[in-house]
Amino acid sequence: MRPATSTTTPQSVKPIYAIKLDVFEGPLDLLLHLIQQNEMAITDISIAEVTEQYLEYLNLMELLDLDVASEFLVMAATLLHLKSQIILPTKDADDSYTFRDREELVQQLLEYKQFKDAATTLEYYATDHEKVYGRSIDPTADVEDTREVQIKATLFDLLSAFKYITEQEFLADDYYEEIQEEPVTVEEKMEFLEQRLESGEQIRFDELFSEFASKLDRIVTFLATLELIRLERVVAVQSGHFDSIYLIKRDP
Amino acid sequence: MSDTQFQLVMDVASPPVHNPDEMRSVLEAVLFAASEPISLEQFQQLFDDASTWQIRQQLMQLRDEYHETNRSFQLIEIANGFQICTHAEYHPWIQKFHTRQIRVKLSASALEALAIVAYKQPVTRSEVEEIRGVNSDSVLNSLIEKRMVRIAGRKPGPGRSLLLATTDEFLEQFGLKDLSALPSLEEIEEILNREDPE
Amino acid sequence: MSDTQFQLVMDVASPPVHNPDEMRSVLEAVLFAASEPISLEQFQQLFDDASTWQIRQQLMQLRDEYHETNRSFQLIEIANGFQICTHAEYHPWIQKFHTRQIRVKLSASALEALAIVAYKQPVTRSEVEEIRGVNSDSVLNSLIEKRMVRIAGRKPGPGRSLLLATTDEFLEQFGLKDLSALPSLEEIEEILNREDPE
Repeated sequence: MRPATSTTTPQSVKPIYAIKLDVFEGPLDLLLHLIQQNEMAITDISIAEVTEQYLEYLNLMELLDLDVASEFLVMAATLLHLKSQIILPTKDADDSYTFRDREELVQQLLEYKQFKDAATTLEYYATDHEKVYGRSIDPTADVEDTREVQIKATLFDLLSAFKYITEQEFLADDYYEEIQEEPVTVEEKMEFLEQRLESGEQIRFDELFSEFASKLDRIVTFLATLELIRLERVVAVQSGHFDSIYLIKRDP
Repeated sequence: MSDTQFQLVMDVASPPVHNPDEMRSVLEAVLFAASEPISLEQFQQLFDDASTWQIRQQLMQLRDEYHETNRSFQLIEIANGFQICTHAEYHPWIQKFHTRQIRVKLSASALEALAIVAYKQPVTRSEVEEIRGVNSDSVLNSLIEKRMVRIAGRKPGPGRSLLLATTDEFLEQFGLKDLSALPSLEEIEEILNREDPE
Repeated sequence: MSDTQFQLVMDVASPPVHNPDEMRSVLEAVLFAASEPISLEQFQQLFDDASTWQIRQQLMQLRDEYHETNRSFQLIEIANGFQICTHAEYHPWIQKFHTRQIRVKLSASALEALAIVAYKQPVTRSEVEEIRGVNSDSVLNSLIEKRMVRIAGRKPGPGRSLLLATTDEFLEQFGLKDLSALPSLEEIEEILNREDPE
């Protein structure tokens, strides 16, 4: 976090605020922190006191040029409205329909606190479980090496593949508008790739598409790679999700 | 290990198993050679005609044997399966020896969103957002990417929003046998009071 | 995890070991969690004042215990170190288990073709080929073989090409209730275009 450079920081803002600022997950988290700091019960909040401190925080966040999420501002409006209701008893019922009333805010805080506590508990569980060790063996050891891309495919993989295709289509469309590039055929590219792989070199898939290559070159390279894989002259290997994909020459 | 994985049935010959002792030895060898939890159904595919009940019985005996012979490891139920793990007390020594498998690291906001999904599943994005009081899309996407949360269908009715639920990897990460092993809200209070005496 | 590293971090405090039984338990836990053989000298660094002779003595007792209790695994000396391994007789079972575990292996190109079939079904081979820009026959055949894709009739009109669609196994594999549960293009954007919250 950037240090406060402004000299106009209000005296009422204690330095501890600055340390705590970036850890608030949202307006409810901040509100909960203020309630606990003031040793209030959630069901018995002093709206006036909490609202004042809440606004001080927002003020500080702005002074520090922190990105204040819109949810924080909505909560500020809610608090100010609740405060005004206490000072000026409601005269116009229609006016308040967009705002939560106090009871609703209390319920939301109680529910949020429940899950925040559950999250803390889950963390304890993870920490406990981190102390036990399973067998750390290589699951492929001693089992037949199939040398195929072993993807435990999930819906997420499928979606990624689909998005990739739609982007490729888009790329191809772009290309047809500027055909003045020197032609490289898929066959030539295949030969070039095979030569590189001949030496036993592994090529990282994304490295094939260097940013200096032309769009045409990238498309041709992509098609050549797919063709080599289809013809089973090259195999693409990935050891796990999101790992890099490597191209390896298949044994004849 | 996920039950939704579709498995190819291969004709690999293996010797027949004649009695419970043999079955127990085979179960032990397979458990020992695995680095992930194994479900009863997965074990069942090893034997021609064994019930999951029979398999569980042998696993329970294995567990007792480890206990009685004071082994440093134990058989635990986790993520809808079984796994052999060391006892937690040996953590300081093992830690000296090897850098462990990298576990999924979750930020505080990810943990919060994950807790909501775990307890409210199946749940929509907007329900999570409502409880947290802050937009949770990016944190939920990151949980999906880390395989802690999965898309579990659609909510019936207008909008047909996607429903989110937790994965077996989630259970594994937090050392839970199954979803019913999640602590109840009363237990959470007890746990927090114990860990954080004020 | 083949890349387990032996990283001796000497400043991590571990409780002192007071007697041979404790030492043996620690040795067992460390052996259990390791994926590579461990030498006597490496073990020695775990304890403040143990001779390699004392350590070897405890390892030999461990070896005997495994033997006496008919464990499916054994302690062996290999590559100037010690390691716990399963007995060779269980190899067929372990092999069978792992072979059974081979999941439907979908290559990146298979996933691409499958995504097209899923979203555009019923679809012909040539339509898939057109979108992917490469001949997709073999990848589609392999998807049919893996029962992810089925032949769903013929297209009316000249040619009467075969129409392809997804199967129930496809839905099962991807945890979808039915085809309407497939995320829409907008939802895909939403799920994949995340900004990393960390």
